[in-house]
Amino acid sequence: MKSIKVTSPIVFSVCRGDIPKELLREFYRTMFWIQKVELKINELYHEDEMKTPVHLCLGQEAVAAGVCLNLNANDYVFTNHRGHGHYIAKGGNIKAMVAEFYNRETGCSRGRGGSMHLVDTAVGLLGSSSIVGGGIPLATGAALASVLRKDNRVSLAFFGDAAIEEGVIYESINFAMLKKLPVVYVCENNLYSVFSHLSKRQAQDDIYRRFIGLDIPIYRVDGNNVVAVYRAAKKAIAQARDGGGPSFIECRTYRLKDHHGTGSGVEVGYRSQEEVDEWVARCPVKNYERFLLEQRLLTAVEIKQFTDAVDREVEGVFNFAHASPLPREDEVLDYLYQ
Amino acid sequence: MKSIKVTSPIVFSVCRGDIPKELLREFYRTMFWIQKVELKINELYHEDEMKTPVHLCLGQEAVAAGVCLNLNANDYVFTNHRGHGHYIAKGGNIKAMVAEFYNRETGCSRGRGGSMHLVDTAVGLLGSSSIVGGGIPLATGAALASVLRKDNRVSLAFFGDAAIEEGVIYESINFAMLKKLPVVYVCENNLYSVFSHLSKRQAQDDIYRRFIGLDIPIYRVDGNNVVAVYRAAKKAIAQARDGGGPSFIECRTYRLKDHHGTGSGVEVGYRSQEEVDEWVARCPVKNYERFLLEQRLLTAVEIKQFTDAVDREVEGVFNFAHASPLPREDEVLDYLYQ
Amino acid sequence: MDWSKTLVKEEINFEADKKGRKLSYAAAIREALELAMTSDERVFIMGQGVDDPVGMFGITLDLHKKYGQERVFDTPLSENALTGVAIGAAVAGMRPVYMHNRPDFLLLAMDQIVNHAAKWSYMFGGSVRAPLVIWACVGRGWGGAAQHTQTLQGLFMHIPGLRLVMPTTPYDAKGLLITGIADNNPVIILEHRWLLRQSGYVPEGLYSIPFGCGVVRRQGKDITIVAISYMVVEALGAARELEKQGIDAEVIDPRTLRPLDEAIILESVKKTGRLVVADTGWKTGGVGAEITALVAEKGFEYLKAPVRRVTTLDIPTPASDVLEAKFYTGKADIIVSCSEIMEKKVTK
Amino acid sequence: MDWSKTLVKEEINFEADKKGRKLSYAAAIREALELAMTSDERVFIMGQGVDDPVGMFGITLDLHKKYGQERVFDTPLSENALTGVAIGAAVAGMRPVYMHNRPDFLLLAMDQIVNHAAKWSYMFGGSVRAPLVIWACVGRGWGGAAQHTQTLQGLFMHIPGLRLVMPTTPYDAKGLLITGIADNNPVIILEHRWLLRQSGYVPEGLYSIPFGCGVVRRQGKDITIVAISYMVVEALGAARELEKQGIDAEVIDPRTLRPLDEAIILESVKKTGRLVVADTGWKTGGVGAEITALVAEKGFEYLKAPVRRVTTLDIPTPASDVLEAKFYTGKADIIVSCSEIMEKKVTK
Ligand SMILES: Cc1ncc(C[n+]2csc(CCOP(=O)(O)OP(=O)(O)O)c2C)c(N)n1
Ligand SMILES: Cc1ncc(C[n+]2csc(CCOP(=O)(O)OP(=O)(O)O)c2C)c(N)n1
Ligand SMILES: [Mg+2]
Ligand SMILES: [Mg+2]
Repeated sequence: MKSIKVTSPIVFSVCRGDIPKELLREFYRTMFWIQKVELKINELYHEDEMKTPVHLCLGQEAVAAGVCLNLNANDYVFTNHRGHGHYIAKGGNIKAMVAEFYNRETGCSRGRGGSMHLVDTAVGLLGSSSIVGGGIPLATGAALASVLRKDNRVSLAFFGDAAIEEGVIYESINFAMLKKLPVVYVCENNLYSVFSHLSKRQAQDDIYRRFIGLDIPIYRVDGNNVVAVYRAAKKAIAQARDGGGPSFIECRTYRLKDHHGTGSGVEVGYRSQEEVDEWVARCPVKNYERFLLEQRLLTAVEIKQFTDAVDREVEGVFNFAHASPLPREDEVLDYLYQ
Repeated sequence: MKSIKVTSPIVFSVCRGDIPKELLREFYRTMFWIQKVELKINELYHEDEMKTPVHLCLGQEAVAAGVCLNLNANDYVFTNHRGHGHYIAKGGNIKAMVAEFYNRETGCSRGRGGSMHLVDTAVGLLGSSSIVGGGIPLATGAALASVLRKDNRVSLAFFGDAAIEEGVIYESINFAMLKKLPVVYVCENNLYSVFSHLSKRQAQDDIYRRFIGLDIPIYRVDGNNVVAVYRAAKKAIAQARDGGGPSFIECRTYRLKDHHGTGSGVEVGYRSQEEVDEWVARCPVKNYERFLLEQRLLTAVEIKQFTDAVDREVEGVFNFAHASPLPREDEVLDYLYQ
Repeated sequence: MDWSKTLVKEEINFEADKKGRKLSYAAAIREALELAMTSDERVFIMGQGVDDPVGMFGITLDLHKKYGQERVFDTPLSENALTGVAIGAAVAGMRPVYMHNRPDFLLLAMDQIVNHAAKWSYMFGGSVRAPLVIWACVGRGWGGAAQHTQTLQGLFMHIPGLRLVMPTTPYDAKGLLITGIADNNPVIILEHRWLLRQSGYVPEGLYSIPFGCGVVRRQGKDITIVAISYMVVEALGAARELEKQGIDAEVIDPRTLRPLDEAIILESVKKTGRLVVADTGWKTGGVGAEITALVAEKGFEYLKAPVRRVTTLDIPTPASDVLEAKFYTGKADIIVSCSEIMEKKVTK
Repeated sequence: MDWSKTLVKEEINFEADKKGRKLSYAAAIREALELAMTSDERVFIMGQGVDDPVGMFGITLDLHKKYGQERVFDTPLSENALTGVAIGAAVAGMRPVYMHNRPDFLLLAMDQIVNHAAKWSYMFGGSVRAPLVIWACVGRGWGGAAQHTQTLQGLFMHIPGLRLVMPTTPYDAKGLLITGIADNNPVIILEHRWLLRQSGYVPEGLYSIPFGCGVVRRQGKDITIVAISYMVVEALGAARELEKQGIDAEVIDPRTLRPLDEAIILESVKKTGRLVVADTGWKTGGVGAEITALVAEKGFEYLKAPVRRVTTLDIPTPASDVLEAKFYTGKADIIVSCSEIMEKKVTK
């Protein structure tokens, strides 16, 4: 098996003007927002006020941002247990998300779903499944709906490397290819499923190759490089929208935190401090920030201003969530049927 | 999509002595037996004495023979609803099989299973599932048992083209590759699932390519050519037995009869008489017989003798089955638990 | 189309009135599909063989010619993913009908049915919904054996968030399917192959039968037989025989199991004091258990005798016809059970 | 090892005798696995994370170091295939134990469990068998929500061909797991995460507890509480409170649901005349339904009052702790149910 460490430096290759400056800055802002929210959860989780198992996406911010900034508000997204970043990048209501972590009635799922079940229909987030692979056929079905209605939407499924082990993804992609559905499959290969390294679960680690036999267009990118993710997703999404059918994108990345909660995994013992450090050095946000500064697409002052603003907003978001009412006991049976 | 008709003539390439003569004759005898039994069912089925839905394998005899004649008696086989040929080729007790069609107590499954659930533990046939794809992980598990026991057996799974649509096959092959299990996956691609042509179900018709991404050794052969099937299976089985792990074989073939029962499918209307005729011309038994005659590996006299002998035996088999006792009503609850 | 308009509250029992035309069971269902597809663009049909020359027992015959291959399409044998596809399309606003010729294959899709469809509305506080119909026809006979004849309502009845429908007459099959397509929730409809032989009076046009609304198929005062799906036929046969023995049985067909018309059952038992449940599925932990438990909880004071469940044996379906004959129960078993509990002394 | 030797018929209630050492629930199960692996080469363990540093709640901790990575191995997330792999290995003569940290994921494997494992012996007239153990631990609390806290015994109880085991004490967890591994049939063991907090007296060495053999956890004469899994803890708490109100409750722990110890339940109801079933799962069509139906069928003459089922609400598990508190029932609900039916006039 080939080494699965990605130790190469992140190279942001942007040719003059091929990605608008404003968009390049937007990548940063989106990733920054995701990072800030995750760090805030990380900071407050020990208070035991968020009574839900959080799966932080620190280290994977570039995938969410690079993909979702290609989407329209009415494009569909289905995500998984590690969905905070996708929710934010797709433009979901952050207050409602954090209120969901606090199990509040103001939560996006009215406190019924918790951290693993985020939804925001206003921006096409039609739900999140905590069954690994569960959202993949759902996104495929939403794409079928678009084809039947000819409404020109694109559907996205976000999932981890372990979803590749579930048969449902092969079934889904075969169907999507058969019907040329406008759906893009985005795999965030962060090398682990809970404490299990990819090599314990998959026969070979080039996930993208798994789908070659179906002739689906495939991209494999450095998932910590927002520009690379963006470029691949842009092509895939454009093709889907043009009736060209589905694509598959493998993003190599790493979660800097433990599977859930706020540890690093090192204390559990399934991975080493060195490995984590290597990936900390490849932080998608910090590296990209450096790049923007170098390219003078952003100034230190702007960063400071932006940081302060986001800090304030995030503070407000968590305050809102915390102050929100809990669900009412006598409404426990509601929403089972419609 | 490439054409999936296989109109080329069947070329049996045998170099002097590389397959023992006796084995070349054994191919014929095995295929002939399968064909005779199937034709007998075809002849008698209208009597409504075999109260079970039969799925004839006429036209696919070469796959069963070409594969199974590589196996030892204690190697494991799991098959599917279309398993008569595999059962015979693996050396299963034919009387017990036919008695099972007649739902008799002397049937291999004591009349509990019927035509779709054949078993003969004496020759490693550990069962047949009529859930499409269902036997694939079972064969994988039997191979795991062999590895744990180091007993040097090989496991085989026979299945149709529709099983490629079930996620369980991708899950199974990933696991088999991960653990380098001695299992060979044999797909009989007969182009149809009930009345549905492959092109209605799969994004592309080169089934063998579906597994390239897992680095499993893959063979694709003319499933109507017993020599070609034998050669591929021989390599795959030898590799499995030597600890080299699993292989996948796609055999292109065609069922000459309808999905179940004794029609041709033409009267139903999902396929044409021309198509059926083309494949009748490619009959694996007749063509191979011609080859053996040409090569003087068999004489017309021998064929006549053999035909008569098999006819007599087959007659005996069906008489035995017919005369056998039915299961006893008061034993209906038996065998649920052991 | 505004589906709510078809959701008539008052149901007219057309069978009794013999209004409408006499239609085969399959034709009745086909008509429901046709009407739904005509009136609502969001409806589409998927399933193995729905567009083949046989058309799923004739139920979907040639619908693809009328509505196009996009709206009536064959599926790969990928039951779990395709169920997810149907759910995803439903969540995105469509109304899929996913048809299977046997419920056994639904076991491959339990993750999407139970973990996803059934939970999608609740889990997201009602902001999304999954209005899809999963339709399957139970097999029986000719050595179909263990993997091709399962009924499985015992499993689906246990899952909150699902609707579970088991029609008995062509009239109900049509009306309940229309209701199912119009419903905003995941609906499982289990038909029975032997009922497909029936024909009956079916009105033209759209009509719907409310879920949770059973019918009294035969009035009686001595004993209540709650019969599910094909067992209604057997129960009515039994009731005719019982009448000769001087036992006047009431036969109730709940039609939907989730929601279950508790009132109609409890009222009947209040009158008769005796209950037999006749189901096409396994006994232990099945539909019969729930209906018995319902009465033991809420109708205990009415009960004059032990309850009896008439079900298949608790084994996989055997292939042999002589064993099949033991495995399946019917009229005779219902008669025995009824007679037994009629004789029971009321010891309290 | 000849497993039949461990299948002692007479079971000694070590807990009552306080023989053995005090062991945590997890340690008791781990010991069972260790003993089984030592005594029988055919036993192997598979499951997501069984060889990781946490070792499935500590239950499989370091077993791979002792028995090797071949016999204790991590699995891909391919629940359906891996269940089939376990079945195939079992049919070929091994004794696999497939462990899941949550039953919810078993829904992906229903095809292999129900269509294959449960039917393999019967379908082939007893010529093959599938002796495997599927072990899963039910989650509860901390917003685990709809897809990570399901109990699902209500589904498995319905399937002929399966054994269904739900232990309550460390002693039982060890003994029943040993019996399960020794059993020649597919066995599903559902543990409960909250029971993992328990510890208790557990004898050393191999011992086994026969399936289909419940225990009276508390003797009483007024009312029978049949409690499943973690609900035994709640029921015993309730019984202590009820005692203060002058109600003497008998608490029965069936320990295995398939086979179910019908006699112990019927005998108890014969004595008390009243029944409450307390289950960790959903109400409709669940375990409570079956146990209620059993008594309504076979113990009707003993019953003096309606039966009550204490279960979770019939909804997907909500995330919010305030809703969780409503969703789950326990001691207080058992007390209310018992009090209610104690007050019921015997109207017959
Ligand atoms: C079908 C299924 N099996 C097991 C689990 C338990 N589980 C929850 S998250 C997770 C890890 C999944 O890994 P991956 O898909 O790589 O996503 P990541 O957590 O790395 O983002 C597992 C095993 C599950 N939720 N669903
Ligand atoms: C999971 C599942 N879905 C559907 C069926 C119904 N069915 C029985 S056989 C069959 C055809 C399978 O086709 P293929 O695998 O190509 O085998 P063939 O019949 O061509 O030999 C189908 C669809 C089934 N048995 N199992
Ligand atoms: Mg991962
Ligand atoms: Mg085929």
